[in-house]
Amino acid sequence: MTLLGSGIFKGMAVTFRNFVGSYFHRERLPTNDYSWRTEGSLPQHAGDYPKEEGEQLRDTTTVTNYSRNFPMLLHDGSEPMDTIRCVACQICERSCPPQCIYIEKSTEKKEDSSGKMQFYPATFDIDVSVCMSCQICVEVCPFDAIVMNSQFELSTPNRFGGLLLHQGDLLKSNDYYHKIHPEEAAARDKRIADEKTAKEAKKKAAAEAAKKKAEAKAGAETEAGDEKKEVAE
Amino acid sequence: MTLHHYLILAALLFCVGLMGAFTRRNAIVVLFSVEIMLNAANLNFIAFWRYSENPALLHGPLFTLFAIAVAAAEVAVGLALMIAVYRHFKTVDLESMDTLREE
Amino acid sequence: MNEVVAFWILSVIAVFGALVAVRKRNLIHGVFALLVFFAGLSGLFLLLLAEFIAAVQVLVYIGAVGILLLFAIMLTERVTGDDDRRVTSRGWFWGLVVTAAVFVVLLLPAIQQLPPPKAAQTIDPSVKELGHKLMNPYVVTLEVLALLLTAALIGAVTAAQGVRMPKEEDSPE
Amino acid sequence: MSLEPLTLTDILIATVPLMLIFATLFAFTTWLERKALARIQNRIGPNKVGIPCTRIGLFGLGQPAADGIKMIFKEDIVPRGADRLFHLLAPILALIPAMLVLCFLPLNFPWIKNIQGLVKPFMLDGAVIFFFAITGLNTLAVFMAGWASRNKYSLLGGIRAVAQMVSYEIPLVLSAVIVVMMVGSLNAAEIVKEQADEYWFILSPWGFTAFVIFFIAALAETNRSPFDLPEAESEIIAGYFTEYSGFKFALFFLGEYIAMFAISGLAVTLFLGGGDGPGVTMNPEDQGLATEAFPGLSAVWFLAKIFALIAVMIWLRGTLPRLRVDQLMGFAWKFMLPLSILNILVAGFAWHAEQLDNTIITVITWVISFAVLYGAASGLNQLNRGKVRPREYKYAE
Repeated sequence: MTLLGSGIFKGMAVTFRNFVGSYFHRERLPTNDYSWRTEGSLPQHAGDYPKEEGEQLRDTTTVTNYSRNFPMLLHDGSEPMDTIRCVACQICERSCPPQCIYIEKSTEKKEDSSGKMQFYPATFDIDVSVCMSCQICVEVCPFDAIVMNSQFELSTPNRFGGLLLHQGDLLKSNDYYHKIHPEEAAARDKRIADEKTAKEAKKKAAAEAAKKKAEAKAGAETEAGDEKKEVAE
Repeated sequence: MTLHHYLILAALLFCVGLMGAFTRRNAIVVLFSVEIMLNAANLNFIAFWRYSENPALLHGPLFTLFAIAVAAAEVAVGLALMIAVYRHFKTVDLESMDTLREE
Repeated sequence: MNEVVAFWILSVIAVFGALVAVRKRNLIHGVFALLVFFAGLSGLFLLLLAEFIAAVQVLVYIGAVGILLLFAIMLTERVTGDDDRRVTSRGWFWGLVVTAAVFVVLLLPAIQQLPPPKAAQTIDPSVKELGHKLMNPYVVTLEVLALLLTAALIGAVTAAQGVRMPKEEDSPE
Repeated sequence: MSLEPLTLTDILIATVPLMLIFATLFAFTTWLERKALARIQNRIGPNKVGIPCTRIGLFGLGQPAADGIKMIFKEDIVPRGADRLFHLLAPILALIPAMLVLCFLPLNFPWIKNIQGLVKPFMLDGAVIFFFAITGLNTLAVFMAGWASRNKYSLLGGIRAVAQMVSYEIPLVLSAVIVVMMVGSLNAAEIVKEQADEYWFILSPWGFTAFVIFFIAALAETNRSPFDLPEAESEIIAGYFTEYSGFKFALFFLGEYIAMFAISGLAVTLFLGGGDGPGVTMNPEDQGLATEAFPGLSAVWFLAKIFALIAVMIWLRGTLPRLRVDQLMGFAWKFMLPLSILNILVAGFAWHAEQLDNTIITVITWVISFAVLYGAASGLNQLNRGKVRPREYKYAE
């Protein structure tokens, strides 16, 4: 049995680490204090809010990798819709507490990045004016398709629908994810790769035991696994 | 200050309570009035004790303590009854609770 | 000098509070006026050097009874506390007459029969002495009081709980 | 004891510095709280307002003054349909009891040495009872504010506050009873003296249990996080002060922080030895006042201990999420109340064991009482467990 109240002390230790750390590691501070910086190094649009409809500030280079704001969708390649990880299973839509996610499933399947036939989201909208950044969608996603973005300057001149992010706004490459949250992305990719190799090993063992079409299948999947590892590195 | 000042004040407070109990229809206000009367009595106890021959016996404060405890119990039970009555009659108006009266 | 001023201020507060409490139409205002009355009385107890009783008065009457009354009003009347029906009872005239009579009867002995007022003695009532008294000669009273309070607690819960609805009538959530 | 020798000068000397000191500390604490919370959340916190008309930030120490000026000049809005009188009285009623109870803290400021007995209320025989009595008035102010605003959220906040404060007042008083039992007096100065002579009560098993219960109940009494349900902004906007703005809001704010000081001060008095510390000797002859290395040292110790408790409160606010209403009530009635009643029993046995004045018996008593209390706490914890499960994901896996 654990010590009574130890959970509270654990939490207090975490907050205390944050408290002390914020004095010694300036990169922990996600606050965007423009007054720290000289005139030239301000982000391009700082203090200059969007004038045209649909235009949004998209500078995320100044936040730290401890910052999380709203969800984004991951894809693996250069052509977003071909390599989208989301298969429109709608788990995130149903577990979202404020119900800010809207998904429409595609009618036909399409090849995903590993060459498997999958459904894909025909529409994927997140209303960030409703989203409360709880990360439950990230936790429930079995495909690692939705993660948190740190983009924060989302102001828009359009009150109606301006904060409704569509698929095009949400889709970000895995490389971008590595750029904004390096540690988390590396851990996630490692886990995906591990799971994949474990699955393969299991499948291989099963296939060898059955002695059925072992070579072709194993060959195809090892290739895919290698690709995955390259991305992780 | 003399004992008489306190006694007259207590009598006045008691009569205010009595007036409330006689002239209001709402059962909760009648309960207020009973509380006022009890407190006036407590004031008398303390005043008599203060001006008594032998205050070291502490009769006044002891009796007042017991009176306060009993009054607290009375309020609790009284209000619980009132809630039960309200649930039954949908009112706490004393004059509409007349089901025992002959028609 | 201090004592006289304090006495008059506190007695005006107490009488005013009591009058407002019994005559105010809005019940919640009435409760707060009642609390003003209790506070004034507590001040008078302090003036009579019964400091422990004054503290208990604040603790029990203002802290507990006041809250209880507020809750009872919110549970029985409307939340606003307004009483828009006729508030004065049918027998109000005879009530006032009886009240006046009682007042006169109470005052007559107070004025006539009591010995002439003495100078107030300086007394030192210690809470410790009160505790010893409660534990030694009055311990049976104290125990009976504890029993009474427990009985009142159980009685209040049973009375306020009302009749429990049968299981079938519970609406399925 | 009588009122007669009391003069206005005595009263002013006793009260005005107390109010000024605590109002200043209030301003400082708001700044401290905002800074500490910001740092806990990896932010910077207020850092701009310093000396006016210069760019000197002074770590944002000017922020409380700026906030105060803003509050005073803001429009005072009273909603239509609100009870105007009660709407005005509620913040005043919230502040007065909080200010009043400060007098019952045994703070040995040098300037109160020579004034009359009655303006040192902590020398009263029933000081601790008075403290609890007056603290209870805060509940009424909260209810009044909630009711007078004529707003559903305010009323909900008010009712939540009343239910919470009434429930947590019981463990609060019961845990203070232990100290009163051990000392045999309700006099705050005597409680401090006893601790200076023997040991601080927090260092004994029953005293520690009582202190933890007291501290948790104090958090609930002052509506501090994680028990800040009456003002839970994500559920009921701002609870009972939703409809307050400008100076009335500032009064509420001030009252809340002063209440925090007061209740921490009582915790310091009861469990942490009051103004006791290195360089201070509690002097029984001098009406429980202290002999100090330099004047005011014991008051400094006292305030330092208060600030330590306030710092823990802020730290907890940065750490713990808000409780649910049923968890809050369950915790008070099913965990704190049985534990504090058992604690009174244990403390009673321990007192009798200490009267024997035998070191071995004392040590055995301490060990046994520690085991009993810890076992009881764990047992109650186990009994109350099982209702709350970790979050389940309905559709995943």
